Amino acid sequence: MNLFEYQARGLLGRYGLPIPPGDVATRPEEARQIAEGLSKGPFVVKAQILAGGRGKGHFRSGFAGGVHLCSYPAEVEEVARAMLGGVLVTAQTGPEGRPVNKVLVAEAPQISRELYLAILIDRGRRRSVVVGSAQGGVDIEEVARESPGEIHRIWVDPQVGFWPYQARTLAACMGLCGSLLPQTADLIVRLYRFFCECDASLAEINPLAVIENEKIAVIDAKIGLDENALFRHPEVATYRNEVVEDGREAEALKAGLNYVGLSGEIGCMVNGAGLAMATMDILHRYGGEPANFLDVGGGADQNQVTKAFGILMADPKVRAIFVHIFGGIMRCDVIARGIVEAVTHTKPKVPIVVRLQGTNFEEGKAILHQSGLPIRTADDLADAAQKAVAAAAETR
Amino acid sequence: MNLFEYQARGLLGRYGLPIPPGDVATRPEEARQIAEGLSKGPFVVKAQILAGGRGKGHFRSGFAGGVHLCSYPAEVEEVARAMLGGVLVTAQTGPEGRPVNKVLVAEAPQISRELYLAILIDRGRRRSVVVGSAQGGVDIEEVARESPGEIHRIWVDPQVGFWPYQARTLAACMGLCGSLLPQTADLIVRLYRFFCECDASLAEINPLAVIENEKIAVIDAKIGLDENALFRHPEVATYRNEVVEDGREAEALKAGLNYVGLSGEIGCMVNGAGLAMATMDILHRYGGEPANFLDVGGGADQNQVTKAFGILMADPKVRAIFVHIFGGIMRCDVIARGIVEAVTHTKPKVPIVVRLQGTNFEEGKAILHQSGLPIRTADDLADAAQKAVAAAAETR
Amino acid sequence: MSILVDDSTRVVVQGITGRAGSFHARACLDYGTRIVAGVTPGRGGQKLDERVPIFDSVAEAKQATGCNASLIFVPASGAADAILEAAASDIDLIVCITEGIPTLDMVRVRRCLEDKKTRLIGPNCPGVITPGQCKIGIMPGYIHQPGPVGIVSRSGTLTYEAVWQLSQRGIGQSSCVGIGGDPVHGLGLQEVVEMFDRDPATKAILVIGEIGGCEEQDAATFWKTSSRKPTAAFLAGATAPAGRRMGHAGAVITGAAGTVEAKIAAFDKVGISVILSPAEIGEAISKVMAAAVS
Amino acid sequence: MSILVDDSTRVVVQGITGRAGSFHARACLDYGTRIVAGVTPGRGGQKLDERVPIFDSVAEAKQATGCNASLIFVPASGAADAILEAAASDIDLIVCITEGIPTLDMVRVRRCLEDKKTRLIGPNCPGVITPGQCKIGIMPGYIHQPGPVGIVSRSGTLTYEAVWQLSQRGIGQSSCVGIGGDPVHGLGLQEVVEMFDRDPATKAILVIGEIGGCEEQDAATFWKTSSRKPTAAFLAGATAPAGRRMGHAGAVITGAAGTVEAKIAAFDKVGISVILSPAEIGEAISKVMAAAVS
Repeated sequence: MNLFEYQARGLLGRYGLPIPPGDVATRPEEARQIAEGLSKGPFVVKAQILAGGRGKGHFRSGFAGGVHLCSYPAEVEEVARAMLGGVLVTAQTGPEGRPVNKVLVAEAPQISRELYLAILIDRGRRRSVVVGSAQGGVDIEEVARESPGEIHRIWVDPQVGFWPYQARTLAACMGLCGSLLPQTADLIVRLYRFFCECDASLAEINPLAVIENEKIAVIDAKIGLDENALFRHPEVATYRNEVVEDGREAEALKAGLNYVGLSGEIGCMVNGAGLAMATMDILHRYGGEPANFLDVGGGADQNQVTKAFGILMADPKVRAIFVHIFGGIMRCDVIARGIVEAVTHTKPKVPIVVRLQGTNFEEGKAILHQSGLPIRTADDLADAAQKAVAAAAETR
Repeated sequence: MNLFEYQARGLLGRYGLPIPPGDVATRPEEARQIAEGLSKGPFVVKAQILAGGRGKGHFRSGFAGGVHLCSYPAEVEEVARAMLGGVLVTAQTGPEGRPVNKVLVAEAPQISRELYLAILIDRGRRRSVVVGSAQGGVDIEEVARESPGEIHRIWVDPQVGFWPYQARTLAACMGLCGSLLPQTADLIVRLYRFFCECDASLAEINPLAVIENEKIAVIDAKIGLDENALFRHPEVATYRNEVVEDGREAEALKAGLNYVGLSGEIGCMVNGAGLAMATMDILHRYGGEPANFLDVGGGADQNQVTKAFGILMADPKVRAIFVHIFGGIMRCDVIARGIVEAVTHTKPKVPIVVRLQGTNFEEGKAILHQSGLPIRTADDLADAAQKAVAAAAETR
Repeated sequence: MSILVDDSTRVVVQGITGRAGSFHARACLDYGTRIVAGVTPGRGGQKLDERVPIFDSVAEAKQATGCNASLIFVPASGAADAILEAAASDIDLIVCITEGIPTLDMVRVRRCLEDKKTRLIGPNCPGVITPGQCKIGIMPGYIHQPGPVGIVSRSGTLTYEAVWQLSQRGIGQSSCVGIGGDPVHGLGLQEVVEMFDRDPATKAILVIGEIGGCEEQDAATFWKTSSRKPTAAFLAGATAPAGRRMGHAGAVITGAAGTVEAKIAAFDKVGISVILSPAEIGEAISKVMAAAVS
Repeated sequence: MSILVDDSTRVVVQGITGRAGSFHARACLDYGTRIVAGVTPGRGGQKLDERVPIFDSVAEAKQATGCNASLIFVPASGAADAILEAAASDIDLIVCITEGIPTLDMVRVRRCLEDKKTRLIGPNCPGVITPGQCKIGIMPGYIHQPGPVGIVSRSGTLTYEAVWQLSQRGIGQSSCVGIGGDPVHGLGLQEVVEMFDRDPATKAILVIGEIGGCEEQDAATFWKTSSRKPTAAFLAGATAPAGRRMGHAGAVITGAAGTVEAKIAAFDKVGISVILSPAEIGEAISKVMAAAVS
């Protein structure tokens, strides 16, 4: 679960990381008030979306940039007005962009140096790794490619923990000395404590900056939390409701389904993430484009199948529905009954292609055929995918 | 730092350990009100002192027992009145007893089984150890001596931590099964978390009891906290002010001196704990009895020496003062000047014996002699101790 | 012959009284697996279906039944503890089905297992099966048949599809191992491939990978330096969108290794044929086996 | 000859810019100790008294100066970290003077050191001295003189008293080690006794113990099974009341093993003469040495 910048600031602030003062606004007047309450300008106004590249992005309205520097509170209000309610398109959002419902208003200190700091899980080494670089505020992937020596890593043995001396070593590698060295080491230790205590999957500070009077400060932070660990963090689990930008995803979340909206026209419903990806892959091979990724999981019941249908059909892009179930624990006859019920109730206007395989698949197919509903079935995967692509083409 | 039972209950309650409801009272009426607020009797009233053996103790007033079972709130008030303001003498308090300023009033559930549980540091193995026994509510040292097989221990590797399965293993060794097994394991896990997070040195629950409806509950708890770690626990550091029962110890604490009041007549002031103990030992050899243990530490200054003098002289038992300093970091001339100043200002009515040895001891002795004050000096330790014992005898 | 499990494997089911635990314990028993014990703390002394004795702990279960493998259905919040409990009793093989275990729990678990000989499969996996002998997991047993192909997979239902395609063509499996989809898990692709390589009953290997991580590349490194059996691979997620990842930190550690393209390139380098359509898995295995024979 | 330190020992002082750190670094330098570096994070590049270079980390200090011992004056809240920093740089000997380190910090530190060859003395100790060669600690150097007696002690000023009594009688010391009074610390009585036993320059051993713990008993166990040098022991706290904390956290009586009586009994069993008065330490050592010669 990725957090908005303003949420990340709130969490890191609790751990005592130095962050320029500011707050989040949902109305332009509020943005101005926040700026008026800050001790000094200039101010920065940042559109709150869950995607990077905001600075170089543009709004559908034509307004350029999701990050603006302002000298006066009145200017803050003006910029906030241009952003709020708009849709921001960046290199990472895709052409559909993301709606901007909140802006962050904060003090914009004078920056003399930009650094990079992150903590994440290294899957290969099976432990967390603290990453630092003197090259911050830029595309860190490029730094990693072009000058790998500029990226410094400390892997943390979970049994030993991360000690301040390691933080000082990293800070020194990041080119810090004098009073900035212990300051930054303290910041890294706090970030690591946050990472562990909150079960983060990613904590990235870019840039980490040296500002006026040789102080270190968090200028932008990207935080991902481990969804599997939310059960032990009720205080951050509430962020969940705020971070879902896509309405369909919110619906799916409520139904306990794993859904990611995409831009194609074939609505997919599959059990298992690997099979769901393979299904998308094969649709592609035959010239189709999935409208979504939807994994109903290994133990989905009739009720979830019905809800999944509802979500697929509510998507105006969808021109055909492809149900692909390999029955293991999940019996195909149960799935077939769920499909029949869902189709009977919701009377979809697009063709439906179903492939059932595995446990009780014969019985499942029989139920579909006996229902008399306009459901197309297929036995093998290639056949099913071709039928789904053809069905979507029909209704175009 | 040992905590009162009511403080221990408060801390353990924060960690979710099951504790019969109750509260602490400083007035008899308050005790009654607490009992009235509890859902059911019988009630237990327990004198709050920092020593064991309360049940079998007696008050100076003649009232017997520091722990009483009561059936009605009125009885609770009566018992609390007999205890509050009294002095409770138990096998562990010494004949002088301890003042009772607070009583705990709590529900007294029906107990069907008494168990023992503790966590402490095993110095020899250099790790914490979780100890459990089916034999609770009794002198656990006796159990350890008589039937060592009844004491079960799990040493915790600090790098691996303490896991619930280990708690279940211990609970099973304590003879628990059925729903009591996971309940008790959960309690042990919480106690361990408390132990680590609060830097405890001892967490002892005796008895841990099986009460009505097969529930597990903490009936009495003794908690010691690591004084060295209080700096990182500001919330419990405030308990410190409440736990000092002895006025002289409170004074010493304020002055940053390590003081323990004893019952003899020779006031001692020594630098270093080992030397202080050796000084007490040698006084004993020559028939003297120390009035206290007072370690002024390795880096005490003139000011602390003056304060230490003040504390020694405020003790009416003291019939002679013995200053014993081995100058290492601490220079004997500085100490001598501190002594001269203190004696000049406070004009003690008891003889003073001083042994200075180590750094600048010649100069220190010269300062004492030149002061013209009635200070007796000695060169070697035996001579000094004999002089101190003799001095105390003079004034008897 | 097979890897990891066979008809002598004696299994304890941790969390046997839960809904999933009892359901799958019965399914494994029906398949012929020797489920010799169950564990649910506080339920010691009871029995499942009057045939499988239940204990309060793995230690007691092992002492009483000599179990040497564990199948875990304990809920996510207690699963790491359950794994360590089994490891503390020196159970040889732990198969953890539980999904949703926090990643940092698994980081600690893996670190603890470094000092042990216990092998872990999963979590969040379908388990392991040696057709006709022993099924420790949640896969539908009937789609499998004994034979020469060793399957190792990061996926669940996609593996069933692959097994189905093989069995339809009359190609049986030596063992099938679903290693699980979580970022930090037990046995890796490479380790299972090495086991198949050493197993005389395995004549060909099918690898089912997916986007993310770099286990496929690790396996490729192994092939580079060792003689090997006929192998085919399918990699899911070629068309998955690059994800909603926000930071760049992941790429700093693994670079582009997580993409299907990078994985295909690594396999190409060592001459492993990558199957392009998930519908052609059975056919591809037939081909590599036929090529090896000729 | 000596144990632990000699005139080739190269010392870095961690926390050299603090009040105690700079004071004692100078005192050690004056004694002749080779203080080759200091460490204070953020003060790298400066010098102490224009002679001792200061670094940001132990790693840098070691690389630049080849230091092989560390003397720590870092405040209690950061002392565990300082010890681990020195250990991570594979410093051979760490002497930690800091008092007031939380016990659970030391539990973690000792666990980490198990995997290392680094030796720790302290914390909350006076340090170690080899008279005439090297002083790494806060003891007054001038009271010592080179000679045949190895001293190991759990106490501070009481050790100075013992040294004083020896030097007054013209009996010098091979090395003196104050192991510190905290419940969990580095080298134990027994380990230092073993070192003295192996050191050819040490002809007799003086042990200064106190109430609490069971290190004296451990040392007694060693003597039981090994040949040994003339040894005398003094044990402080015979008259300390039970169960009251007497300053050293280690001096809490934790059971029968902690009492002076129990320790005396253990020493008696292996024939070690226990000195009954702290005024007779010098005399007692003279006697055991004379007895050994005759």
